[in-house]
Amino acid sequence: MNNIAAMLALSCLFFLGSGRLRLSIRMASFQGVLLGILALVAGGLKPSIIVLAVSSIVLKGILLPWLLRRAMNSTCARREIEPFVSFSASVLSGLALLALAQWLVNRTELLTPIFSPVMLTSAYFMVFTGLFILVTRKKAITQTLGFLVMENGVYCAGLSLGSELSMLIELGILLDIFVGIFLMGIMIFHIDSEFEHIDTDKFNDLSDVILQTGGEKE
Amino acid sequence: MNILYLLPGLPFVFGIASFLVSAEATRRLLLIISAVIHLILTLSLFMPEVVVEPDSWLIADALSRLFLLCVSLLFMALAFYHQFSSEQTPGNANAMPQKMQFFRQPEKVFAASLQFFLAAMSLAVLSRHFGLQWIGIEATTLASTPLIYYKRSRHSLEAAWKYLVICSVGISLALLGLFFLAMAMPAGHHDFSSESLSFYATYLNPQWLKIAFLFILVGYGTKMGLAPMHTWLPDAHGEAPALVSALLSGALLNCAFLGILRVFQVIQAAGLTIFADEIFIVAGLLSMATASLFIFHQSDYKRMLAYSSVEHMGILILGMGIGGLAIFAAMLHVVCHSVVKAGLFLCSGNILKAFGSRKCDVATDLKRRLPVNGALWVTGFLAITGAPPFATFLSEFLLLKAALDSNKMLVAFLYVLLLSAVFVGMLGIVIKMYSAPSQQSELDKIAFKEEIFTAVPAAFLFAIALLLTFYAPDSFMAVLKDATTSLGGKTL
Amino acid sequence: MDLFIYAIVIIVTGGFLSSLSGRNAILPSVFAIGSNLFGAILVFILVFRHFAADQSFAGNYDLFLLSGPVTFRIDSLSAFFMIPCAILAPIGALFGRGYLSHSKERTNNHWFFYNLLVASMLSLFVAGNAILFLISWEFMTVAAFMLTLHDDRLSSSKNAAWLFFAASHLSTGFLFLFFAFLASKSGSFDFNSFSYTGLGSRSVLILFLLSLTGFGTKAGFFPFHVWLPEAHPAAPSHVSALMSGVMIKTGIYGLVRFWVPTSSVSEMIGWIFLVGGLISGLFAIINALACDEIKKVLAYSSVENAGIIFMALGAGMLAREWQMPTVSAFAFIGALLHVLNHAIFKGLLFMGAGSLLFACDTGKLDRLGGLMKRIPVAGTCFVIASMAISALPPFNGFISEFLIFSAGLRSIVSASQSVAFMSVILLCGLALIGGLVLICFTRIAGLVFLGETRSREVPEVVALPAGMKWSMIILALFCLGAALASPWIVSLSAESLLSRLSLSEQASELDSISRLLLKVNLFSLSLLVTVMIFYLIRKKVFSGGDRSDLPTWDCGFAKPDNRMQYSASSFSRPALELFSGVKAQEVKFSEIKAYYPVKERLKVEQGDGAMKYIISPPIRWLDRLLLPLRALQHGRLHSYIAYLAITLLALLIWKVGLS
Amino acid sequence: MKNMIFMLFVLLLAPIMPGIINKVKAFFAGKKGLPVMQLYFDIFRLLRKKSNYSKTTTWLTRIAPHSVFAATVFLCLLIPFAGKESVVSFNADFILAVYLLALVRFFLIMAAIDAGSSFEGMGASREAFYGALAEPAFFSGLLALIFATGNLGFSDVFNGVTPSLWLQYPAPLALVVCCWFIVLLVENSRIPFDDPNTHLELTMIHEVMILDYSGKDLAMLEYSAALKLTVFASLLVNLLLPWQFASSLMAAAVFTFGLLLLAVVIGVIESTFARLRLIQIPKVLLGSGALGIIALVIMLSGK
Repeated sequence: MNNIAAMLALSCLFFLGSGRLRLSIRMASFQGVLLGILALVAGGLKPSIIVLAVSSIVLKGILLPWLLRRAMNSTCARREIEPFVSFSASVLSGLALLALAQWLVNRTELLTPIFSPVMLTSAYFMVFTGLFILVTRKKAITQTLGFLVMENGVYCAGLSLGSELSMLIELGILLDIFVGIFLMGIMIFHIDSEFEHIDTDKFNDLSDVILQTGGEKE
Repeated sequence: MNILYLLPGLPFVFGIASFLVSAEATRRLLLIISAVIHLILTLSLFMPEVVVEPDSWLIADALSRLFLLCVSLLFMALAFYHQFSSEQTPGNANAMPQKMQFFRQPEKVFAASLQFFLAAMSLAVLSRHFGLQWIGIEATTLASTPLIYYKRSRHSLEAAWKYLVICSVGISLALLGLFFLAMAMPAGHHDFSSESLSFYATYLNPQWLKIAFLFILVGYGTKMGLAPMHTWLPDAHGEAPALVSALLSGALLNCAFLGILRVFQVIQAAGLTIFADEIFIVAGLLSMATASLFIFHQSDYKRMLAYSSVEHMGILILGMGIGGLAIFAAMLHVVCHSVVKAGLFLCSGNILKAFGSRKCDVATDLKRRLPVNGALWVTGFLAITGAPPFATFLSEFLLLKAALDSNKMLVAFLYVLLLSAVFVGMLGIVIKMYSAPSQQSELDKIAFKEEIFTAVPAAFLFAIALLLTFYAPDSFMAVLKDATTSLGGKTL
Repeated sequence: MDLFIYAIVIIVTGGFLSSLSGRNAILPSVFAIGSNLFGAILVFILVFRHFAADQSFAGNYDLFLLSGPVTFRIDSLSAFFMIPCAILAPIGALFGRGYLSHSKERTNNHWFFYNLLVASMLSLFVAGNAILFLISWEFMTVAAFMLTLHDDRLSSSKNAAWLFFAASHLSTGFLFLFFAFLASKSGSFDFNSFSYTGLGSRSVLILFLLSLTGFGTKAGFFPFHVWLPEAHPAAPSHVSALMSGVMIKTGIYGLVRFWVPTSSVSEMIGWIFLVGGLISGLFAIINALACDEIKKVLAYSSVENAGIIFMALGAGMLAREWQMPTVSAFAFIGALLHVLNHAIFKGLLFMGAGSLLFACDTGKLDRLGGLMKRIPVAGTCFVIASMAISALPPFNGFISEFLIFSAGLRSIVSASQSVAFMSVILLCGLALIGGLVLICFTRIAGLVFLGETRSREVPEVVALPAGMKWSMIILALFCLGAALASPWIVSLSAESLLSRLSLSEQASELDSISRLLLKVNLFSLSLLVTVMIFYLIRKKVFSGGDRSDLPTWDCGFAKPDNRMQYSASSFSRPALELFSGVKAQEVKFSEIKAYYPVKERLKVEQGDGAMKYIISPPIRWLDRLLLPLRALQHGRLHSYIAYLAITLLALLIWKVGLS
Repeated sequence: MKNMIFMLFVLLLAPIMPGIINKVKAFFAGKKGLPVMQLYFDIFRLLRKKSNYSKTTTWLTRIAPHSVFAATVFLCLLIPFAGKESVVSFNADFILAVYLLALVRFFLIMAAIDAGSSFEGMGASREAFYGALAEPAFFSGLLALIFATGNLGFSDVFNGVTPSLWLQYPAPLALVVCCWFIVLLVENSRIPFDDPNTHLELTMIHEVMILDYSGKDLAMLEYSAALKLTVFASLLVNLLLPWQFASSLMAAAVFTFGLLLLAVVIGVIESTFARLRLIQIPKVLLGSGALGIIALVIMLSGK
């Protein structure tokens, strides 16, 4: 189990350092599969767990990456990820985020023994990485990926804390996330056709900045 | 089978039906039918004879009933508004990518999404289980994104994208919070609801509870539009069609607020009220300050309304933080704000339709060009800024009194200051729009005609806000008071 | 008490009827005049019965709101303050009917808001509960705001409306704090339950400052008066009359009700009223001298009169504190009578100014002149009102100022250091203000109505409708009538009023006041009669051979021109030079550098010193400080998510990391 | 009755005051000068003449002389003359007196503006301004007197001014006299504030305001001006000659002597002083107001 956690963390670091979209999508799908396996390992071979794990693998490991890949192919986006922060700097920040995650786990572990602390660390790390990607990557598609990573992290945290909501709820959550990312995928198409780029950095028509200062009320 | 399941269930079914129906008129009729049934069901919950036992999923306690009433009332008004108004069909609907066939019929998607939206909000409001509530709230995001994107313009796309991404991120943080909340439960406890957690509050782990609360506050706070997580709100409210903005502002924000309240109930039962109060007060004042900052010099009247929503969410949270009578005030304010803000958005829709512009500099001289909507616009402005005799005044004034009751002088002072700042900021815009422009404009030559029927729903909503000051039905008061006590507040 | 409810219902119904009466030209104003007249008569009966029945008539009337029952309660203060409203409302409606007869716009909504304004002011005076008070207060503000927006094609009118409403609402904010504090202390919103006992003097002082800001803004207390000179000129004249005559009195009413009767820190409050009133009065009258628009002058003069009332109230409180009940009684009665008198003559003045605007469409003093021959009724009434406001006998302004002056003179008899200080401020201040008022009103009355018109082309003058004339004549008669009735008013109402202001004065003292007023009235009335007799005898008997077809002597100048007359700006120049620091005048003039004269323009802009130096610098500073913060909403999704992450992190560190 | 006779006496005496002043001025200039009774002659001559009015004027021009005349005469009812008792007296009659003066000023100003000439307007402007400053100065002196005597009416106050009061407060009362003397000079447009002999120079205040009057109107105005001077002089005389006399004849004689003496003093001052620059006048007036307040302060500190 700790191995899976480590692999998840590593995949995140990889994510941060990679400059290729295709690779990143593959990494996300890898995470999805890992999470499915993790669910099995953590929960045992109960039927409900199996349903959950399988649907997680199908949705996160196969369906979503497929959708994103299609979006990537059909848009005229460049295949490179365009970051605000360079890749090496991203990896370094990733390490810092890892440290932060560890610090948080240490503090919370004092409260109650956690089912799997390493797991929680990597869960936090995934959430942070997701946020980091959302903040620093320009393309809409990378942002979607960031969101996916973050969601994976949340899911992972749920697993690592051993909290079991009922299966229906878990399924509902999965479905919601799926629809969310599905919607994002659809919108990427629209963005592409509308703006001829999916660069959300240029996506700032709606703002409240007033350029001239000291304008007095008439 | 519980009656409560009908509330989210029926609109869901109607939504699917809307997809299947091809005639626009039928879809509108479906919308009204669904709204009427929903309202009847909701009102029946207010009858003292109707007792609905909660099961493990859904509940109809005072809080849910209060928030459900907002949703249902608003939806009713909107359905009628939709019946009478004809939003322009998006011009470039045909330019959609070939692969996404169903998106090429925006009317269909719109009608269906509206129904789904209602279903999702009902679910979010009625859920007893935290997880189910989360699903409901996330579903509202998903159902409303197509609504925001209804116009198919670049700006609406941008707004919808931002809305979707920011809210999804926020909500996943809330999910993380929910996991932490589950961590706080003693082992073997399975009933993951506010009610049961409050009951066993002493067995909960306070540290986990705190962390969970922070995550949930940030998560749902994003959805609710608390500063500085409010950033999606002006864009989405500005770009969406009027009735969607009305729903977003009047009903959706409340759902997220309810999400926070449910956790707050647990926090209170666990004796961590002070911990939460500090955060609430800071968040409330910060939201109000942010809103007032952006309302000044605002050039877009729909964005102005959006920022006003941020302000009012701030007031609600501030009320929770002050506690005591302020909680009663906040509960009253939920209802008042919902109806008034929705009415204002509907009114703004009429103005937008007449002028074709959201700029305050263009949409001027409402006094003569659109006398009915102009009068409504000013009325709504007064109502939303808490001018007597609207019920918003009562709630804001009671909140102030509560702040002074609990000796929070500085908070009270800042609160009044910010309220006044927002008022002054909005006033400038409203005067500009209501009165004649200083220079002759080309619009002078156009004859404006207004459809009275589209103004009726807004007038109806304002009338509710006015009526509440002078008369509140007993069952409503009872629910209001129960809701207040369930949050540990004092009633009048 | 039922009478009051009927009056309100009648007035509001009248408003609704006129707003519903469609395009009919006559009906709306008929409804307005009728309802206001009926309402006013009911109010008069109520007031009279209240005072005559010696307070036993005070009644309660409960209404239920969501916040609980609220009470209408009439006491002597409410009754007294309702009188100006009841006088001005019907007369203003009569005037307004004529005044608006030229406007192309429909007047339905105008009358609706007019009646709403009247009704809300009446109910404000009678509200016995904070919630009801605030509701009436806001109704009043909204109605006045809508009325101010009447001429909304002018940007000045819009600015004025904005400034008015913004200032009013800010002041309401302070009142919110004030009432909420008192309510939270007493646990009830009822005025009767409010008290300052048990509060430290510091918090009482803070409360006082809150309410001074709140009420003072309405009452035009320096430096919160800035909205007044903008808003009053913008409104139609009969509305200005009502705003100036009654609405600013609501602020005074609030301060009188909540602070004058109290005995805690009343010495401090007395000094603030006295000195603040003096500053307001002087500041306003100097600005009035500098203004070149007639309604602006009148607006400043309202601030000045409010200042006089505050001075009298302050002196009364100080005297009460120093155990000089007679002095205090004089000051209080003087202040209250001045409230009434000011409403009458200022109403008349605004109507006179309105006639001017109606007849020749401009209020610029430097363009007008010679209107006495064109609109004699308005001119004569304006001169009478000017005499009244300059406190000249035999008109009503003199009566109230006489009482205030007497209070000052009386106090010095038994003087200690601080009493003498008070009297010097009161008397010399009042005298100086009085002298300046004389300049101000001879200036506007003289230069507008007398001489010849000052513009090159003689403007066309429209004849006044009968309604306007009659309303002015009625008010002019009131100017005299109120003076003559003053002994009776004092003997009827003073005792209950004074006991309401926690001053139980013996009846004999009050008798002496009314006897004194009777003497003064007899004296000045006989003066009036003598002048009349003189004049008639002269006209009938000794006027043979008088010629009146000659030109004014031109001192040998060959080609006299109308523009060579003394103008309004030159008239007040000597006085203004003395006070040049107070007014904020901006002179735009580029110096002529060429050898030969070229065409040049001189532009003098009159601003308000308080606005320029006190109110607007902090606002502008704040604006400049906060505007860059708007960059936070710059439109980039990335930063938006970063805000989210940062908030989460900050909360975690604040609440979990540090604990 | 006695007071009424005193008042009528003063009414008759009034026009002689300017005559004496002019005579003194002529003496200082080394000229023979006009007869002392010149104003009587003028008034009689004017009363026989017709009045001319400009066509610019309105009823204000016509009513102003009557109002001014009546108000000044009524003012005399309030002022204590020889017997230190006035005809009509009540508490705080000062205020009525001051406002009667204001009434006079009001009508003069309005009538001046009514002519529609730049000269009269200028005079009106100055009259209004100096009047506004003289009023507080007069009150400051009055305050000191009221404080010293503890009384509230003209008659009571001047009855209260006794030789012993002068002994008690010598300096303050002297200051009050100075203060009121300055007010007298201003209110009656004398040098150094105004030069009553000039008509067309830019120095004038009072004379220019009545430039367009003629005939009976001018007679009334001239008489009122003289009466006003006499009223102010009487106040000062009553202040300076605090003795009470049992015989009214004696009182009248002393009072008349005082009046005439004061006229001579004014004449001397007019002959020896130069007219002040207009810009200096407000300062002097404010200074005179300060004198009264200083008097009050001295008395307070002595108490």
